[in-house]
Amino acid sequence: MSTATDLLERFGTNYRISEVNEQKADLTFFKVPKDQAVRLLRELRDDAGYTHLAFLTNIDYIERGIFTLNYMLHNYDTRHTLGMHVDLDRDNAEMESIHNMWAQAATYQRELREMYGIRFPGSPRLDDDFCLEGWDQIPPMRKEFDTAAFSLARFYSRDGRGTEDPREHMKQQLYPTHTDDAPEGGN
Amino acid sequence: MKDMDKSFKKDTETEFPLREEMRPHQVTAPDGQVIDIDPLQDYFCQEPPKVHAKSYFKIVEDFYNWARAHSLWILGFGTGCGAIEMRPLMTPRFDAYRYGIQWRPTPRQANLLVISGYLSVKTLKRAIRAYEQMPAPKYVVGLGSCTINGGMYWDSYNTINKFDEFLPVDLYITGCMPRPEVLMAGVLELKKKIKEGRADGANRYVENFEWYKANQKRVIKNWNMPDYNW
Amino acid sequence: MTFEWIQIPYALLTVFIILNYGMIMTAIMQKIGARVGGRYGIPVWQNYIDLVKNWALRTKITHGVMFYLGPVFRLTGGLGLILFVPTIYGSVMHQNFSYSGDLILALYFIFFGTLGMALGAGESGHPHSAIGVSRGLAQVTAAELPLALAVFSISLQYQTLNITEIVAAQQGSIFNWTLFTNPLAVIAAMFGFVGTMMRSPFDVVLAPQEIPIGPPTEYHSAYLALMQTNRVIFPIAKTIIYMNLFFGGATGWGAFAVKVFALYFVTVFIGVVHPRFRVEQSIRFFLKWGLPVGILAIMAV
Amino acid sequence: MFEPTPQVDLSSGKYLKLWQGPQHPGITGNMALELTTMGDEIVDCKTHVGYLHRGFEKLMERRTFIQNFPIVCRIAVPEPTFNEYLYAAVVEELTGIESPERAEWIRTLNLELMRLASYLMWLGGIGAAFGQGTVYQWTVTHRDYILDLFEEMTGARVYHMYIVPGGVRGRLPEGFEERCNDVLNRVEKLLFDVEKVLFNNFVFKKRTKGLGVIAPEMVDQYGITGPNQRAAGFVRDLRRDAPYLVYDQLEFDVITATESDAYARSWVRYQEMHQGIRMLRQCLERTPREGPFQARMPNVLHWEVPAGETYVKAECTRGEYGYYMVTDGSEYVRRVHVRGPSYTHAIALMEKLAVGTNIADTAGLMVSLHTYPPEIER
Repeated sequence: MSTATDLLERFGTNYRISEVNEQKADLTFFKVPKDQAVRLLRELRDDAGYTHLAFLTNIDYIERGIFTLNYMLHNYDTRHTLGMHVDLDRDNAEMESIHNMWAQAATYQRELREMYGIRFPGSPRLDDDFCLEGWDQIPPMRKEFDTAAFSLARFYSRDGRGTEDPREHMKQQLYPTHTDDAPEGGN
Repeated sequence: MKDMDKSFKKDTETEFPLREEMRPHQVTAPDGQVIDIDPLQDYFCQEPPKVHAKSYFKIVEDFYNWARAHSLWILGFGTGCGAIEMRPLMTPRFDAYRYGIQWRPTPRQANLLVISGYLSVKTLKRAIRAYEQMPAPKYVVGLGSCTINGGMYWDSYNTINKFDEFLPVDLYITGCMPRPEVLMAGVLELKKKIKEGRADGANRYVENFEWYKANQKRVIKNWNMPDYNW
Repeated sequence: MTFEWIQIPYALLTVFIILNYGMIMTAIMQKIGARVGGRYGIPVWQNYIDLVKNWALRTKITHGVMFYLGPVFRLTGGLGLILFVPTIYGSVMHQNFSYSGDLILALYFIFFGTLGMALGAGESGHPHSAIGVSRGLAQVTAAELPLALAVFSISLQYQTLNITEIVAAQQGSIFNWTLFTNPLAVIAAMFGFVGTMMRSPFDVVLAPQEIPIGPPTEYHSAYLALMQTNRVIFPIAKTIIYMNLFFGGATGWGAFAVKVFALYFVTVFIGVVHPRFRVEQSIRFFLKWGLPVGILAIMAV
Repeated sequence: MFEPTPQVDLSSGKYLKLWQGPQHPGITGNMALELTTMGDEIVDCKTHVGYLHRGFEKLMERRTFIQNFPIVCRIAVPEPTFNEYLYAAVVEELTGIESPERAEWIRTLNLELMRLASYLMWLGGIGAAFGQGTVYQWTVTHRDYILDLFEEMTGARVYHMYIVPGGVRGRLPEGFEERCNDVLNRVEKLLFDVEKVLFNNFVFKKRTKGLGVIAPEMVDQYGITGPNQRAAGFVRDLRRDAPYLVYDQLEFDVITATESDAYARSWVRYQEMHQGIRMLRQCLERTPREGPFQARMPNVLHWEVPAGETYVKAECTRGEYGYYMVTDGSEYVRRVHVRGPSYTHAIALMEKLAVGTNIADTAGLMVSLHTYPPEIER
C-alpha cells in the first residue's frame, strides 16, 4: 500500500524505523527505539493525520526479557492504521508518558502500571488502583504470574471440579479402544 | 506461584494507605467552627452484631415469615453479568412484581441480596458492606455457576470461587447465565424456605462471625473499614 | 361547632376507613401504572404485606432522637390533615374536628410533614438524604405557591376560611363547583397538587436514578412502615382538601371514593408519560406557569 | 488533552464528597463515580472501575484457541456477539481461514440483531435515567422478543457462542424469516411509540438539550468513537469506512447530528435503530439459503496458529470495538487486547463532561454516553 510506504519513507530518514510488517492493506506495524517514540507519535499525530489513538497496550516477551508497547494509531482520512512498537527493558520498564497528547492515554498508562508494573513518570493518578484493590502480588499480567495457582491458593476452590485435558478426553471419546482402561463397549 | 523479586510488588509490608478522606482530619464549618473527624470511628457504629431471636409465639413467627416471603425487596446491586437477566425478570415478560418482589435502591430497605454472577474482590468488599447494612431477616441468593465454584473464571486471579465462604448463602441458582425462568423458580424456592423458617442466614452469619471475617480478610487485603458496618 | 367526646371515635373510624381505602387505592394505581408498561402489576393487598413485613424486621438502627421523630412528624402531618378536614359533607360521623378556620390549619399541615421529615432525614447523616431534603423543601415550597394563591382566591370568593362552608356553597348542581365558578383558581391549585404528589415529572426528591430515593435513604423496618402508612394516608388527605375546595366535596363514601380516585388518577396519568424535572427546572416551571395563573385567579375574584 | 483536576480543599466544608455507585440505580452496571459537589453542582468527578475485572486477557493466555472461544463472549455482557465475531475474525485472519459467504450473511444478521437488542436496552436505560420508567418496560420486553429469536437461532438467550472461527455453528432454523420479520415490525412500531413518548416530550427535551456537549475538537483528543462521535458531526462509521462482513452490500445511512449533546446522541442512536431494522430486512431477504456455513477447519484440539499479529475492529453500538492479537506459533495466544469504546467514554470523557453539571444529571449523562463497564476492565 502506498500510504504506508510513503509514510515510512518520509519518516525513515529521521527515525530508526525497523521491522515493518504490512499485515493488511490498512494496517502496518513497525518498531522504533524508545527514545524516539514519543517524538514520532507527536509528529504522526500533528503532521501525518494519525489523530486517533485506538489503544495502548503491552506484550510480554518473557523469553527475550523485553516488554513491547504497542501504540495503535488511526488516520481517519486515509483510513489507515499504524501499530507502533516500542521495546522496553523488562526488569526496569519505564516509558515517557503521553497523557498530554491524548486524554485517554492516562487511563491506559494506569492500567499498564497496574497490570505490568511499567512506570510512566508524570502520568496523573498513576499509582491509584485501577482494577485491582489491595493487590499484593507481582502485577498479574506479567507472564511469570500464574493465575491458576494463585486462584487455588487464595480463593477456596470447591471440590468436584474436574479438569480434563481436552485432547485426552476427545481421544477417549473417539477412540475408546486405544486407551488402556476403556470401559467395556463404551463409545 | 513463583517467587519473584520484590521490585514490582506493591508495598504490602506497610499498610495500604487509607484514602485521604478516611484519615482523621479537621473540618472547618462555614461559620468558622473547627470539627475533628475520625471517619473510621465517627461514621460507623462499633457495636458487634447480635443474634435476633424469633418471635415467642410460633403462630406469630409463621405469620411474619409468610409476610416476609411475600414481600421480598431486592437490593438493586448488579454485581456481575447476571444482572442483565434481572431486567427481564422485572419487566412484563416475567413480571416478578406479581410475587411481591421489587427493587430497592438502598440496602437499608432491602431484604434480598442477589449476587448476580462472578464477584471480583473489589466488589466482594462492597457486597459485604451492603449485606451488613441490610436489616435483619436478610437473604442471599447466589446467581450463576461463578458464585458456586468460580464457573468460567475458576482460575482468575480476581474473582472468588466459593461465595458461601464469605456470606451466608440461602440459595444458589445454577447456570451461565441463568434464564429468567430459573430466577423465578429460584425465588419461589426461596419463598418456600422462608415460609418454613429455614432461611436464617443473618443469624448464621452472626454465630459464625469470626469464621466469616477471617475468610473475608484473607481475600480482601486493604481492609479499611470496621469489622461490622451498620 | 361544639366539641363532643363522640367525635373522637368517629374521627378514628374515618382515619381507619381512609387508611384501608388508601392501601387498596395506591395498589390499584400502581397496577394501572404497571399496565401502561405492559405488566400485570402487584397484587392489591401487597401494601398490607409490605407493612407487616416492615414491622416484622428484626434490626432497628437509630441515628438519634430526630431520626425517630422524622416519620412520626410525617405521619402527624397526614393524620392532622385528615382530622381537621371534613371528609364527608353533611355526615356527623365523618365531620372530624372541622372548625371555622380549618383551611389555614390544613395548609399548615400539608407542609408540616415535609419539615418533620427534613429534620429526621438530616439526622440520619446520609448525604443522599440531605440532598433529597434540600431538593424536597425547595420544590414543595415552589409548588405550594400557586396552591396558596388559589386558596386565597377561593376564600375571597366564598368569604370564609371554613371548609365545610365552602363545600356547602358548592352543593346543588355540578355547575356550583369551584371548578366552574372559579376555573383559574382550580388550574393554579392543580399545579400545586401535581407538584406535591411526588410523581413524575416532579418526583426528583425520591428519584432512584438521580439520587437513591432521597430523604428515606436510611429508614428501614418500623420507621419505614410508619412512612409507608403516611404515604397512603397523606395523598388521600391532600386529595380530600382539593375535592372539598374545588370539586364539590363528597356527600357519601361512594362519591368520596370516585372523586378521590379520579383526582389521584390525574397525577398517575401525568406520571406515566413524563420523565422527571430537575429541581430547579420544576421550580422555574411553577414560578413561570403556576404563579401567574394564581395571581390571575385572585384578580379575577 | 489531559487537564489537571482542580484542587479541592475538602476540609473547607464547602464541598461534599458523594459516591455514585457501585450500588446505585443511576449507574450503568457495576462501577462508581466519585463526585465532589458544591451545592448541586459537580466540581470534580473520578471514575472508579474494576468491580467487574475478571482478568480476561490473562485467562485467554492460558487457554487454547478453541477454549477461548466460549469465554470471549462474556467480556461485554449486553453485546456478546461482537466479541465472538471479532475473536473469530482475528483468528481467521491469522490462520488464513476464509468463512463461506453464507456464514458471513448469517453473522451480519446476528450482529445487527444484537445491535438492535443492545440499543433497545439502552433506550430503556435513557428513559429510566430521566425517570421515564414506562419506556424502560416497553423496550426491555421487546428486547426479550429478540432474545427469543437468538434462542431459536443459537440455543441461548444471552451468551450465544454461535460465531465460531471459520463460520457459524448452525444454519438458520425453518421459518426464521417470518418470525424475525414479525419481531422487526413490532420493534418498529414500538420505536414510533417511543418517539412520541420520549423524544417529543418537553421534559425530556428540557433535561437533555445542552447536557454534556462534546466539542468537535475533543473527539480525537479523547478517542471518542461511535454514535458519540457521529452526534458531534463526524461522518465516520466503520461499517462504511472499512466494510467488514457484507456491509458493503447493504444499504444504510450513516446518521449524524451536530448539537452533540445528550439529546443529539440519543437521537442518533434512535435513528440507527431504524437503520438497523432496514439492514436486518435486507439480510433476511438476501441471506443465501444454500451452501456451507462453516469452513474446513484444522483439528482444533491441537490447533497451532502461525505467529503474527493483527488488529480487527468493528462498529459496535458504542463505537470502535477491536481485538488485537499477537501469536507466537504455539497453541496458546501470546497476547490479546480488547479495545472497548467505553474505556475512554466512561473514564476520561465522563470525568471531563461531568464537571459543571447537576448531580441529578449524572445518571442521564452516563447513559447518554452509552458505557458498559465490563468491557472497560475485562
